[in-house]
Amino acid sequence: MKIDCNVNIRHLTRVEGHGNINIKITGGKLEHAKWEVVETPRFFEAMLVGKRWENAPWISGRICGICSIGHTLASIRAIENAFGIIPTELTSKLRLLLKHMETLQSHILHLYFLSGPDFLNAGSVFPLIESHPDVVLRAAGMKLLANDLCDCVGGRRLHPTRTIVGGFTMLPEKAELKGFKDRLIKAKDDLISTADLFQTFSIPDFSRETEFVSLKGERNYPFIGGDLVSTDGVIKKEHEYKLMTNEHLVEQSTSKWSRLSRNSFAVGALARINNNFDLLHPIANEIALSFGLKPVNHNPYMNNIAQLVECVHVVMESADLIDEFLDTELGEPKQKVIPKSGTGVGAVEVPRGILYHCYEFDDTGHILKCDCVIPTSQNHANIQHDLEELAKQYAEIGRQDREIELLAEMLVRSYDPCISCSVH
Amino acid sequence: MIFKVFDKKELKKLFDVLSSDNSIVGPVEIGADRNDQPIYAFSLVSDFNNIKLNYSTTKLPAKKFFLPFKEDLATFTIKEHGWQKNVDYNIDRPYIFFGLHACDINALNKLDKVLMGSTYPMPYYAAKRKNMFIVGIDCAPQPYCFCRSMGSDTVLHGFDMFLTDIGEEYFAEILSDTAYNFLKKINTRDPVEADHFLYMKSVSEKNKKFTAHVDTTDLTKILDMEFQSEVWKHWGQQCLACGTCSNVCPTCYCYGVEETVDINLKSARKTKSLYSCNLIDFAEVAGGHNFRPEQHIRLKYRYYHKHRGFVEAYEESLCVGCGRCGESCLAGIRVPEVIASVRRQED
Amino acid sequence: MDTHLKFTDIKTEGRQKSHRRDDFEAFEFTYKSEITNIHQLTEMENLYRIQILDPEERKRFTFQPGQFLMLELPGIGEAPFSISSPPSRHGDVELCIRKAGNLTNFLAKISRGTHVGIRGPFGTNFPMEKMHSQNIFLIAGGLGLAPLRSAIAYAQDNRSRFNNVEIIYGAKDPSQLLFTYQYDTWQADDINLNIIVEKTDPSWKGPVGLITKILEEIFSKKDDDFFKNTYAIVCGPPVMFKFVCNMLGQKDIPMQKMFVSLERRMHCGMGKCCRCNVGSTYTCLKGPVFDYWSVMNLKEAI
Amino acid sequence: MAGDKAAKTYLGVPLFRPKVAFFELSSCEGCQLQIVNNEATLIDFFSLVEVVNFREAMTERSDNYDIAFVEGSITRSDERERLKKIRANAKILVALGSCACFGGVNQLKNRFDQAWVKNEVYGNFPVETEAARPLEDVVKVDLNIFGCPVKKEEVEKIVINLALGKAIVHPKYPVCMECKANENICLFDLGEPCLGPVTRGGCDSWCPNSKFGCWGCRGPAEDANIEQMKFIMKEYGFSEEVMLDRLECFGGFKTYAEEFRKSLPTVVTPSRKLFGTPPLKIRGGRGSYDSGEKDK
Ligand SMILES: Cc1cc2nc3c(=O)[nH]c(=O)nc-3n(C[C@H](O)[C@H](O)[C@H](O)COP(=O)(O)OP(=O)(O)OC[C@H]3O[C@@H](n4cnc5c(N)ncnc54)[C@H](O)[C@@H]3O)c2cc1C
Ligand code: SF4
Ligand code: SF4
Ligand code: SF4
Repeated sequence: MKIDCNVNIRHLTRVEGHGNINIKITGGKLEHAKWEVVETPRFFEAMLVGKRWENAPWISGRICGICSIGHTLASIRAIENAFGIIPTELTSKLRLLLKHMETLQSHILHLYFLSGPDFLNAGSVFPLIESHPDVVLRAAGMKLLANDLCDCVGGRRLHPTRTIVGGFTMLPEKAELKGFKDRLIKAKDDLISTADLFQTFSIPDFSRETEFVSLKGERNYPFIGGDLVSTDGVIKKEHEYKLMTNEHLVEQSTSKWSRLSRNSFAVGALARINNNFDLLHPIANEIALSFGLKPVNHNPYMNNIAQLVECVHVVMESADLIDEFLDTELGEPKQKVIPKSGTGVGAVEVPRGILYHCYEFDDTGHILKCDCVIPTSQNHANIQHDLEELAKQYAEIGRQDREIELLAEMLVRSYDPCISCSVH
Repeated sequence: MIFKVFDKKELKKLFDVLSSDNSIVGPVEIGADRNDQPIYAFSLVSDFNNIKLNYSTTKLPAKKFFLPFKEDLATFTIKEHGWQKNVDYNIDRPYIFFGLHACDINALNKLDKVLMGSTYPMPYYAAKRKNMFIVGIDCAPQPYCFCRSMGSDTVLHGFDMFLTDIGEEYFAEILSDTAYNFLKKINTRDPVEADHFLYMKSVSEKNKKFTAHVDTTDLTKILDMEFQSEVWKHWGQQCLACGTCSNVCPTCYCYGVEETVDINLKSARKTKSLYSCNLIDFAEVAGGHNFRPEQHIRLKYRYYHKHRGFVEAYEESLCVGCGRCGESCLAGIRVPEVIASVRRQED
Repeated sequence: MDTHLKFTDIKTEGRQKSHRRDDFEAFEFTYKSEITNIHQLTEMENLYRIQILDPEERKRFTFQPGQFLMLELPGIGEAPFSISSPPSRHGDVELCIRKAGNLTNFLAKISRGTHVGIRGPFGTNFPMEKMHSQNIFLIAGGLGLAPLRSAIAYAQDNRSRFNNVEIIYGAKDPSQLLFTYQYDTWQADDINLNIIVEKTDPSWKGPVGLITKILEEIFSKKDDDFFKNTYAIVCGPPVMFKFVCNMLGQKDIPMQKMFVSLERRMHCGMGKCCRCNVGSTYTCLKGPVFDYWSVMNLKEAI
Repeated sequence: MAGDKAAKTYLGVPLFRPKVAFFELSSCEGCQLQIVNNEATLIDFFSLVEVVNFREAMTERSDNYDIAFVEGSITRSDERERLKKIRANAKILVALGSCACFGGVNQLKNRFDQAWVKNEVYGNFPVETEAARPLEDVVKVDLNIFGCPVKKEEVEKIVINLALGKAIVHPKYPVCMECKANENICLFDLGEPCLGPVTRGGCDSWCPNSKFGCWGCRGPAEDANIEQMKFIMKEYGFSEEVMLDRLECFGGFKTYAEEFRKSLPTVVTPSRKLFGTPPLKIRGGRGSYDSGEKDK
């Protein structure tokens, strides 16, 4: 059957930021499929020019409300790299714990509130409050745990107040952290129930070969700093990030696009798992396999599952981190910062993929040049190509408008794009 | 008054006796300031070694234990038609205050006058006040202390036991039979003349160390005379209207009450929060009229209340001279300087 | 000996029956009451009739003209209001309330039968007994008529004990006049009623101008002896009573024989919160009714 | 949220259950997120209001609403138009968060010439942008909710008050008041700068509670004593630039910050080595970059 199809979505809902989807199929032939980013740019890279180093983490955290912790940490790492500061082990562990909780809260938000309703045939989480109260409560419970732990370690759940260059303004109370252990154990059970729920969903069967880029773990599953790696075998150092991202501008988007070995690549949970599968916590690993997720998986919808797997991983690792913290003799929470001239890069895996901050400083610690590369902008090109392929495949087998529209929406949501961030 | 003397080593024993069954509040070190001077606070303690009895002054007074910054006066259960008011004075146990200075005990005595004495005694305060046992301790005057000018360098009542360091031993004044009974648990002896001498020597040495003074002669009159004085404008211009002085003051008790409905609409509460007369809307009434629209008028009012109004009502000032407000005021507005300027004393 | 300190319990149940000023339990004790009627007086003001529910408590609740009570609606607010009804009617009071903020606006929306809490009565009163066998001027501006109404009722009930009773009442415009329906009954009890409005409208037949204008007229009709035996109560905005009291002063009425009612912010009504302090005098304890001499001695009172 | 629940009452008075919509202009969407971050009270919260438009959380949309919560500042002409439409539909327009109230961090780019800003980030690529502005520069705002991010407790209280018809009043006093009640050690004692003495309270001294000095995200307290604040900063040894950074960070102190920036000397630092720059003057603090070199 030859179909005509016209999908025109302005300001896609249940994603962070503003993006449009346009698909036109005439007589079973794809005319165009377009992913447009229409978010207004905010020019953080210009804002920071001329400011002292101290401003950077505080201001650039405002690039995104969902991954403000990731931005703050990337910014801090870039500055510390520029100034030659090596964080103490305690600082690194606490930062990782904080990072994990952001990952958990963001993934849960995405799985249950943003992409979840698609699988449950609902327009939003609100009707689910009545139809699936247990599901909503479970999600709320896990989100609350993640948020509370962020408050405890970072000062608050978004735009953290305790994370500074050189360490933390103050450390959490041991007794308080200890209280979170039980909640983490419970969250593990909740995640297993979540996995059971997702087993009942039908994940669209669609694949398109692409390249996946992420940090490369050495001994641990990577989140903060390290080498950069791709499934096509590229390996680069952190400070060579530009060679990994190759940002360029395209007409249909206010966000920049990226490419590496092919004309696009993907970052995010699926990319991380594709590159670091063996470093996952055994329980996370097991869950991945139960969904048939193993490297290299090219189904973008599987990013949802990858996020679920990561939730398990971060929850398990957080419990260990708390144990280690409890056994540590606490010293000074922060080191002294002495600014010097130079350039520093900080790469951090945020929920949606790899994030880079890079600053150039003069000798008094004033920012001369600032560059931030956001995961979603690295994904835009890949989303575009996926969308084209999806439309083409489904046009051929003669799916209807509404069906294609829904699959297209779900595709974009699978990437969990954070658009306002990508257009910072 | 009954006196006892005991060896300093016995103090830990006394602490242990007291703490075995009771909650103890005492001065502890909570950090160091930018000049590496320790910062002290009153806090719950269970280990004698954490108590710093030679502390200077805590940043905040012990006020939070008997006049909390925020406290529910009542909660309401809202029913379909009507409501039920539930009152709780928010006390659960007695507290032992271990190591209060004379000024802080005097502050309690002054609060007693307003909050317990006159008409309508306030049960929220009274209940906590009646459930405290106070072990006072002598202190070393700090550069900002002007308690001697305010007559608060010694304290005559309002505590259970007061300790003065006389070298190897403590000289204890005992005011309550509870204190007397507690002291039976440790080794004490009756003082002899030599102890009296040591006590008086320690007092006179302490007196020599005061450096800050406030001249209170005829102060009530002078404040009245100088009501329109330009010096208030000078201080008012510096004041940040931040309320810090009231919050760190051991005798400031002004408050505001707010009623709020909980988000489930099934309950509501009436909450009291300590306020400050230096805050811009302290004397604002419905419709927006403000009886003290300018900062210098509000600042003046604070001095007026403490050094004139309270004297008129109780024949003593509402300031104990602990110097906390001046030390915490970022604008550096200090009582001795303000009063001196009102008196036109230049130095 | 037991080393455990004995816990001194202060009963936390609000006192159920009695109500004494030196009793801990009096502090947060509210009389549970019902709004039995609401009467709209003007666009901005309503008259609320409030009855204490418990008959015993109702009997025991007595007050004097000039005193106020604290009216509480849970979660909405609590505020002071002068009692506007005759003191002979104990725990069944009337409050004339102007819409001014959270509590008062919400009150305007509730219906008969709603339960409210009242505490009090608080504050000083107009010393009506001292005024016996004298002339009295009852001078009100705007909402000031609310507390005065209680004094008027007292004068009605004890008419034989006063000589000349003169009400002088000024309002912004005729539509803002309060208690219009009662003017006849006042006059019937041989109380002179003089009303003046600042802005007139077609319905208005009386004098137009500030309250001082009508005062001058009245003063000119009285001989000097009259003022020797006269008390005055002045309620209204501070500017008004400043002018009025000065005029009365010129007629040699001693300051101790003029009474004014001050309004301040109040959060407790019991001399604790400090919000109502004038200088450092608690308006809620030493006031709201002060003689004019005391007011003159209070810094920043007017 | 769909479904007309029976109208709620409080003490017999029927409550207003407003239809609310959430919109965002240029922002991080963190303030909206704060509202969803209400896990514990979310269900109660959403029973007080009827959400008809919340792009970040739901697919359904409607233009029939009483209250519009608008997050973000205006940086493009289409945003201006959108905002005007929202204004026309809404009975109450609420500026949610510091971006909407003051321009937020976005207005930091207003320090520069907008052409330079575009070039710095996008080179020759055409993008549209204008100086970041708060909502009230374009439409009438009925209510401001300050903060970057907004405090969820405060938003909740505001919504309860809207439903009850109670007035919404912000604290007029500065952050110090709450900071002291939270028993914090003053950051100045610890040798850290803080804008708490001049910043509007209501955040429960969020940042100082974490030993992190206030940056003034809620704008000035009523009658804030900025002159004295400058003096204090100096006395405690902080450069004017430290004060300026905080004053201009969120846009709440715009007028003071602009004055202050003008009063500071212009300092020339060595031009950049790695990247070329157009002619650019940054007044105040550090850094006026002369363009000259383009050795990229
Ligand atoms: C002794 C006395 C007698 C009064 N008698 C009357 C009367 O008979 N009729 C009448 O309509 N009004 C009277 N008022 C004024 C009345 O108390 C205020 O209009 C009322 O407090 C407004 O409350 P609200 O919650 O509606 O206003 P809001 O402005 O929302 O009040 C907020 C809070 O501020 C306090 N507050 C604000 N304004 C005042 C004020 N002027 N006085 C005291 N507290 C204030 C209240 O405690 C309240 O909790 C009297 C005030 C006093 C002091
Ligand atoms: S006197 Fe000092 S502490 Fe008190 S309000 Fe003014 S600035 Fe704040
Ligand atoms: S830390 Fe900041 S907010 Fe707190 S008291 Fe000090 S100056 Fe004020
Ligand atoms: S302390 Fe200051 S910067 Fe922090 S939330 Fe409060 S107002 Fe904003």
